[in-house]
Amino acid sequence: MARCSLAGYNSLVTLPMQTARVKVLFFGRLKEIVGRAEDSVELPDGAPIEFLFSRYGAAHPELTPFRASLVASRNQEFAAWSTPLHSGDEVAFLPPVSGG
Amino acid sequence: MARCSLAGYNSLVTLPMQTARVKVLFFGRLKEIVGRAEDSVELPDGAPIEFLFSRYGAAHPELTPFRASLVASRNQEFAAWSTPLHSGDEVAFLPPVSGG
Amino acid sequence: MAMKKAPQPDLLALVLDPIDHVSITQHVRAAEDGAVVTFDGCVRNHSQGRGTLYLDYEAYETMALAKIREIAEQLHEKFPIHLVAIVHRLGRLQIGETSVYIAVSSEHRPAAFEACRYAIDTLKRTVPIWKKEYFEDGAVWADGEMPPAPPETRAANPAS
Amino acid sequence: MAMKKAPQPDLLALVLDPIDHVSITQHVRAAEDGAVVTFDGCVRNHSQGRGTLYLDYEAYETMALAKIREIAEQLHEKFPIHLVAIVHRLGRLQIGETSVYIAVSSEHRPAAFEACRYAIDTLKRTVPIWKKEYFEDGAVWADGEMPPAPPETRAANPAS
Repeated sequence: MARCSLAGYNSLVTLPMQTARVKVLFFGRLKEIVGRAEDSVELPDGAPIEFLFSRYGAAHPELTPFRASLVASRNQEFAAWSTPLHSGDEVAFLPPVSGG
Repeated sequence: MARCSLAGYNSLVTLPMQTARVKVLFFGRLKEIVGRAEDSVELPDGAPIEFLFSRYGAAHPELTPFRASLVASRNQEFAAWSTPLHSGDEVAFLPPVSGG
Repeated sequence: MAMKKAPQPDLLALVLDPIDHVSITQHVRAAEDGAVVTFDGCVRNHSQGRGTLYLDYEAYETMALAKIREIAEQLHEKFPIHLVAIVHRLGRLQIGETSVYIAVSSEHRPAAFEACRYAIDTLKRTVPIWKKEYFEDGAVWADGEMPPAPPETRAANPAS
Repeated sequence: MAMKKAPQPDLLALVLDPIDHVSITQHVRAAEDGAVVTFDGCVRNHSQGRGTLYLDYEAYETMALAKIREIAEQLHEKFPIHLVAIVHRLGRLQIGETSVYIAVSSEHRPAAFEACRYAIDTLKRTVPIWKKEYFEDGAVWADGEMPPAPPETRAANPAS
């Protein structure tokens, strides 16, 4: 299965870019900034979580300062920012937790 | 105030030997051996707790093997076996504690 | 296929209603146990010198429950305990109400103490729950702890 | 004479009736507290491989209560806690019943955990209480712990 690079897909490849639809969740302060608890977005298949966050950062610059204090999750597991995303994945950006 | 030696009082001293009346308490196994929870005894004033225990040991030889595992108390405080006793004191021989 | 081992009847839950300490404690307490240790996390009337009015707790519920289940599994692996209950409340909590209640039973006391402490310490670091504190003069999301994230790998490696 | 400091309203008691966990826990729990840790010592249905029928607890009551008060004082000195309750039951206890219940409240959880653990560990070493265990085939006084005794001095020195 062909995958695109992050910068775009290779125009020499004739297959269309594979896209992935993922669910994105926001909590706490991030939910207040983005203005929603849940989103569904399309992105290049295999794009890392970091790529997805950058997109939200572009739309909501107030998010960017939080990046260093966030942990990402994919399908309810903590995940590295480099984790590639595929269709059906559920991603969340988790502020420092304060339960208990 | 004249005090007797443990072996008896000095017959050259004309004062009678001072005696002390103390309350003695038994718990757990010791209470079963001695057959009573409480006793009131007279002994030479200033005699150490050890002296009192030896007396009970003479009357109840089954007590003697317990000596090494007992702790003594005087007036509700743990006390060295060498602690001297005086009238009104409350003494107890405490088996290893097993509360909780 | 092997039969699945019957699950331990631990009590692991996120709830909206007030936490019932008695029934949760009874859940873990059996005739074979010599010790039950409980931790009750309550809403304090103050935080960092400011008077608190109330708190709102929210969670990434599916993940929070999965992480709580992981904690229970770890307790059974690490400590000779019998049963554990971990119940966290969500929504608006008033002063004095219980936000989290943990009960651990064991034959001997060290395991119950150590497991209960491990449970709340781990919960506070790893379970995605957040609290917003409301004061007379405003509200803030509480400072929290960074959960341990997996190490980064090289940027996603496009397959060819 | 200096006014005596008002005593901490700690709850320290020896009781004959079943222990009421709820009221004891409520006793230590206040709006300023963020944590309450409790220890419930229960009568196990077995001891060293033998089935237990019931237990009899007896105490040197005046001294036991004095030692329990000392433990409470130590807790307040050693840990930043708010209140403590230590209640020990005496007499005949059936399987599953609580023999000792300890509750400690504090602003932050480490103090409550450490104080509660310190309290039961110290109680088990220093408070003159004994239990006799009844089995189907006999009864024994439980193996216990030797309390720390003051060092011996030279044999009593007769004054002249």
